[in-house]
Amino acid sequence: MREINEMLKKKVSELLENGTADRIIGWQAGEFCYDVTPAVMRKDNLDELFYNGFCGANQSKYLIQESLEEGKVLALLKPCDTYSFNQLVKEHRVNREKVYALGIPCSGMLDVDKIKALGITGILSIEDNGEEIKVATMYGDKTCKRTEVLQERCKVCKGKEHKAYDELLIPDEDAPEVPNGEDRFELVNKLEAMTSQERFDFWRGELSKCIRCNACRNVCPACSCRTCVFDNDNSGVAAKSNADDFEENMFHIIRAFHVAGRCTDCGECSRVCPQHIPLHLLNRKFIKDIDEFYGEFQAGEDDTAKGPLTAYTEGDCEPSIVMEKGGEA
Amino acid sequence: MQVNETNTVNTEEKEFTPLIVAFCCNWCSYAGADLAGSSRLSYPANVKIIRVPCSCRVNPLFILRAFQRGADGVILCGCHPGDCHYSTGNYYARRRMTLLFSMLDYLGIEKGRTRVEWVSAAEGAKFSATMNDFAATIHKLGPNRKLRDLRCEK
Amino acid sequence: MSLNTKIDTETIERISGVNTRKCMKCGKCSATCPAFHEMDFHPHQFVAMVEKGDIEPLMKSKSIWNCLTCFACVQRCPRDVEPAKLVEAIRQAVIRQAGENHLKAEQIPEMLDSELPQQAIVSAFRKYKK
Amino acid sequence: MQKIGVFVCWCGSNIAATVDVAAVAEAVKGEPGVVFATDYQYMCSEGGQSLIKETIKEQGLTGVVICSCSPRMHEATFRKTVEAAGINPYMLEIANIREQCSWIHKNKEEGTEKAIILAKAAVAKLNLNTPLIAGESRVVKRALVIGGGIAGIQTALDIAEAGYEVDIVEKQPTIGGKMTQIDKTFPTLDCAACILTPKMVDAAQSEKINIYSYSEVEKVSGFVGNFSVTIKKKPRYVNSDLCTGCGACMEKCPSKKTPNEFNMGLDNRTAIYIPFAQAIPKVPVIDTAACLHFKTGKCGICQKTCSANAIDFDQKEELITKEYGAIVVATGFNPLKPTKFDEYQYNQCADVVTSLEFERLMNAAGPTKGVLLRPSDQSHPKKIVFVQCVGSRGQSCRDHSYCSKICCMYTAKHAMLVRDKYPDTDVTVFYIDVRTPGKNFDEFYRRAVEEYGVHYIKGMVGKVEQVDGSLKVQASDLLSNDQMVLDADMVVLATAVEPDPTAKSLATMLTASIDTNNFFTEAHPKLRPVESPTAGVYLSGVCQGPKDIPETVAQGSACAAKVIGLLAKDKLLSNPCVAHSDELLCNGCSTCANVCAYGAIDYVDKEVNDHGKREVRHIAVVNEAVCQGCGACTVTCPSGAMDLKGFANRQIMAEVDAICK
Amino acid sequence: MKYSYYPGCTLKTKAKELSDYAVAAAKVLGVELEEIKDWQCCGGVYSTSKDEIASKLSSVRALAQARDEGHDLMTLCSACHNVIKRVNEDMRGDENFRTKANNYMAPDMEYHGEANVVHYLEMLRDVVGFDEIKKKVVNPLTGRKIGAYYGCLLLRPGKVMEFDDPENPQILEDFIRAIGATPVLFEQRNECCGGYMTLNDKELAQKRSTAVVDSAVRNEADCLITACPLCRYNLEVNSETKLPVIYFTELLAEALGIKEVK
Repeated sequence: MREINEMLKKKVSELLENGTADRIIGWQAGEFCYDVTPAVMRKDNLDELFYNGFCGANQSKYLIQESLEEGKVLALLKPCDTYSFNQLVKEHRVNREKVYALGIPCSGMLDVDKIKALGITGILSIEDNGEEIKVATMYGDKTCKRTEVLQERCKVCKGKEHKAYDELLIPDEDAPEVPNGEDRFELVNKLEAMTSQERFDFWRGELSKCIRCNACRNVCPACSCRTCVFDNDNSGVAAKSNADDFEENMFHIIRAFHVAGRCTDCGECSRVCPQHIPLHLLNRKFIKDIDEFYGEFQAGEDDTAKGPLTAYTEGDCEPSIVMEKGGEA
Repeated sequence: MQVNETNTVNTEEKEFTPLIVAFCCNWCSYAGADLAGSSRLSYPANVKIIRVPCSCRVNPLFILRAFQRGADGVILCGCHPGDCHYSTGNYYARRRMTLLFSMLDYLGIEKGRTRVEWVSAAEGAKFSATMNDFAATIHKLGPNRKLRDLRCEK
Repeated sequence: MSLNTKIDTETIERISGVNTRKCMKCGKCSATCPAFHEMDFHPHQFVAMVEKGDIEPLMKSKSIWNCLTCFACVQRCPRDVEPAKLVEAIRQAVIRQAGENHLKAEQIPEMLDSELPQQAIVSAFRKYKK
Repeated sequence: MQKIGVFVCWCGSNIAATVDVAAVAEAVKGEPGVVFATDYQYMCSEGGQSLIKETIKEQGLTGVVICSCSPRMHEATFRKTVEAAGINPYMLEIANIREQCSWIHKNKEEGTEKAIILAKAAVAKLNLNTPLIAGESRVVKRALVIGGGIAGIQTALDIAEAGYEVDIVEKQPTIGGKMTQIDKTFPTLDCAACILTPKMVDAAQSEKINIYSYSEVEKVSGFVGNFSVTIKKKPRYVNSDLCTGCGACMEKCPSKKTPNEFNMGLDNRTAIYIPFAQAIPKVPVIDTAACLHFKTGKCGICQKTCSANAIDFDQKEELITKEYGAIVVATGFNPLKPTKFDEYQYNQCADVVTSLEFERLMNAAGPTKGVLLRPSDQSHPKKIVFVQCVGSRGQSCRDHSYCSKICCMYTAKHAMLVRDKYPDTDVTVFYIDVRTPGKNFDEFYRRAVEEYGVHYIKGMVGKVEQVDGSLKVQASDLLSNDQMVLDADMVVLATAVEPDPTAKSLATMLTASIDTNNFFTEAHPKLRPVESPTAGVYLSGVCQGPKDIPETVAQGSACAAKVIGLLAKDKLLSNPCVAHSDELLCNGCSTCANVCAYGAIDYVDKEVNDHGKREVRHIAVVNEAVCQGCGACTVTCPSGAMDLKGFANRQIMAEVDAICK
Repeated sequence: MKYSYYPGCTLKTKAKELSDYAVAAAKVLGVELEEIKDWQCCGGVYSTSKDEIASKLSSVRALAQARDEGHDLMTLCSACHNVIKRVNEDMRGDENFRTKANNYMAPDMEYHGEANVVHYLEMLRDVVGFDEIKKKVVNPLTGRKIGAYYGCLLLRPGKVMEFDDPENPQILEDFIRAIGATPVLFEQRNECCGGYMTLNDKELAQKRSTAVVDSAVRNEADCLITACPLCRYNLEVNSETKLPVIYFTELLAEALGIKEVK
């Protein structure tokens, strides 16, 4: 990771120097090494840039605004970020011309809560090369297994290939593998296998925790409307908070529906939810249904393919398939 | 014997009369409903029709809204696939509704509360039969409790 | 069903499941009936008379015993009226009354010949006896 | 705030019998915006319309709700009414309390309650209506007629007469249709060919008419005034420009064993053929299924014979795309083939024929040169039985539920012609009802009975049997309550009229509707009989329902009048209920354009003023002349920027709220 | 392929050969017929009365038995086929009847029309295939002119029986061709033989059967084949015109070369 960090710094300053871009969206260290914030940096403050296992945030959404500004912006895209990037380019939200995309490798992002849960506290710095993670803490050096502390979404990594870039920091084939291989639909399957009442109870339990902070919406690269329907007083459904069970349900159903066929399954919604609602399970249900009903589809795989909800075939299944196929009553 | 059966059904219905919202496309299903009317083919009075130009005009928000406000069932009727007045509208509606219904099921909402039926302008009898059947299904399911705004309770 | 029960159109329509009002009076049932000449009332008359409520004469007719139940009228009726079902319903209405069995067990021996399959006897009992 | 007037129609007793109309008017009085409510016997009558107009003026109404029959019936009427009183025609909503309420409910309490809710929903929607102004689109001054039978020819001739270009697309090698196969026409008994062929010639010679024979419609796009149609010209393998129609190729063709369609398969034709002598165009076609050149590659006699060098074995299918302002469907019919009616022995016995086969047997250009001979042994039939209603008026799967309308008359014609030509022939007609509504029709039928001595027996035929070369017909005689067995030499089945099998796929292409029998549906069963519900698509002849020749011609001309009315316009007002994108909300994501079937959404870079902030944005703009108002884009738009005028999100939700209250 | 086989009363006595040849021929064709346990008489005729329950229960029992054995129910006698197939249709489509029948019988598992009723001829046509039979024929009946007598019960009512075109059936003719003989079409092949009328109005039965045989004779048939013992009786005994009447299974056995073996 250290080498990559060095390579990256070198590459970025080179690109800014030679005028390929005039600024970069990168990560800045916060108070702690795991407390990373995305930031726009220029030549003068470039030394603040760094890249480690806590740089999980999907930065492609910031490009919507950045690509409207003067000059070209340098974007650092991990493989999974390129899906969102493609999707945004496809929807004309990001002006491709104004972005120089540098593909950076990723060996899986870490979940600090999981590290802490292992009893490792007082974290000072981290060395995440290979299978083992070395953590320097106030109480001495500790180690843990990478697989134990990977973010949930990294366990179902889409792979190390960048789907869009102007340049790659290192060739994809030389990049590290993320140890994945879990079935991303495992929990969806589990829910589907429950009875209707059990599912209802599960989701009531989860969604009733929603405080309508809009973190999921704000982080989501697909949820990028200028004005959200829920903020538009003329839409008839605007609301700042959930008044009751129904509104908790509706907000999340509609949010999932609006990103259906466009969601790249980046998992940011669940990552940022302060209430730890597994929101990605709503999106994944749509992804699973789309795959099953209309054929495999990965949003953001490229920047041209028609989304499943803006396409059809004459022989599509009827909605009644839900009666036969959906979860148990 | 028949008389008796009708009576029992009636008394039961008094306890629970389901409210059903039917979105009908203007070209086929709304015309089918008109044909059911001019053929005097009855269906329950608690089925209320909202005219939309095409089944593809129906936003999932409308369906959720109906449940929020107290509907017990929502049915969407459009031209048969291939016969859409706008040639392709119902194909999009079909995908949208399939996914929406699947999501509602995933959230634990009873499957039978939502339905899509394709009813042509010539299918007055089918329209009436569909509404009767749907009303019976909803009657069996009982009142919508899982997807409603309790503030809207009478 | 006692002797005194009045057999009306509704009863016959209920037993048979036939809606006589679907008839368009084309006469194809009677045109196709292989037992036509052995009947005093003909298939199309069954439909018309049941519709009118004129059922007594049908109950007394020999037609109800002579219908072959060959279903030619049912098959060929363009309106799906199924006259044979009316004949059957009226026959049932008759034999269900006390003492109205058309065929009695004691009659059988004299009718037998060595070739007669028992299927014939079973069928005849079903048709003519409670 | 709107000032709304609500008018509740009794529709005589149609509504008032099951809906307490006064109670409905009373109930809506408290609704927001409602300043006036009343009931009236017939809102659509002049009195009713005057009441609306006067009230609008007196009360200063801004919108009107009419509780009446289906908007599909009178929405246009009432739009005109309110417009005449100075209100925008789209400030009108109709609550359908007849078809969707009074006609289906018997209980008055229930009906009234529902009517009140429907009325309140209409009021709730109207409160959110805004005045809409219709856009304009151009009209291509050319019509397409699909089908070149008598209906299509008549329509084409009349349109051409008015000075507009017309193209006829006919799938057969010649125009003329079924009428070419008919011998004589009722009730005048003049020869069909004598009255039809001059019209065919007129069509061919008209400068305004262009005939695409042996061609089919492949694809249709566009909308009223602006259709784009792709026509597939099937290869004839004969160059029409070079062919002189001399017929030498046909004489020499060695493949002579193909059943002749024109004579209903009662004789044979060659592989290269002209269907009949008066065919237009008089250019042969090669039937590749029968042609030895195409089957074995060995023959080429026709090519060698043709002095004009017109035979072209390499001819290819050709696709032509043209623009039209109006499309006329004139696809006509086929007689049912009674293969499922074997109680009449049609499959087994050559002497059981259909009526159209019988026409050919009586026709001078037919297989027997007009001498009536039995197909089985070429003898003169002495006893002929006609059976009516074969495949019509039934409910079983082999029957059609409708009356084919023309069979009674053509059977009377056949019976009369036989008796006239061969007075020693005994003719019996079995009928269920004899239906002769038409000028001089019943007189014609009576003449058959009284003057020509045709036996009419009320009753159906149950079974036909072949006994020693003759036919035994077992039938009912209902009036004498008898079952009779009649000897016959020939049995003629009056088979049902069926819409052409292409009707269904064509209807799909045109987005026009067809009924359960595959007849095209007219826009209004009484008042708009020659228009389809799809604007710019018109119906001529039997494609809409069974008709005889005079009716077909009348409808063909009526259809032409409608087409001329359209083509005479320079511009069309378009439906203003179209999509509209809110430029401040639009993300410019183009998802809406992906689902638009009409290509009505463009993306432009446009300067917008977002609350004082001016910037250029890439946003969706709807072409209102092209948008058809389906609303597919509105649901695909996540931000809700795209909405549909007249059926806006807020309006539909207001209806939902009113209904679910 | 295995079927639950319902022979019916007459096939155990007067019409034993109809069944014996069928079972033997099936074996040659690779089809196993396993007689269902404890079957009872079907009643011979189906009552069209909606309120007749008891007389249909024996059919329901046979059907439920087949369902439990996991096979389709095979019939051979036309009358049994007609009765059982129609009762099955009632069990599928008539809720009132289904409920009452299940209430009467109180079976371990309620019957809802799960079993399929297949006639032996349908099996020959749809499962074995006439082309396949043709290949297995060792003794083609070349030159025999055979009239196929369908009668009423296999064909009508067509919308329930779904056996063949009720006005122009072909299955027996195809069968006759498959065994190498020539089918003879005759108009009365689907008209009634007189049926049980032989016990009520002998004259009518004679009239009907004579009409059928006359029609066959006129069309130059050497013999008639049938699938029904009562048809055979009427056509042989009651017809005034005489013509040999044979069960179709006997001809099948002959063609397959197993007639003597049985």
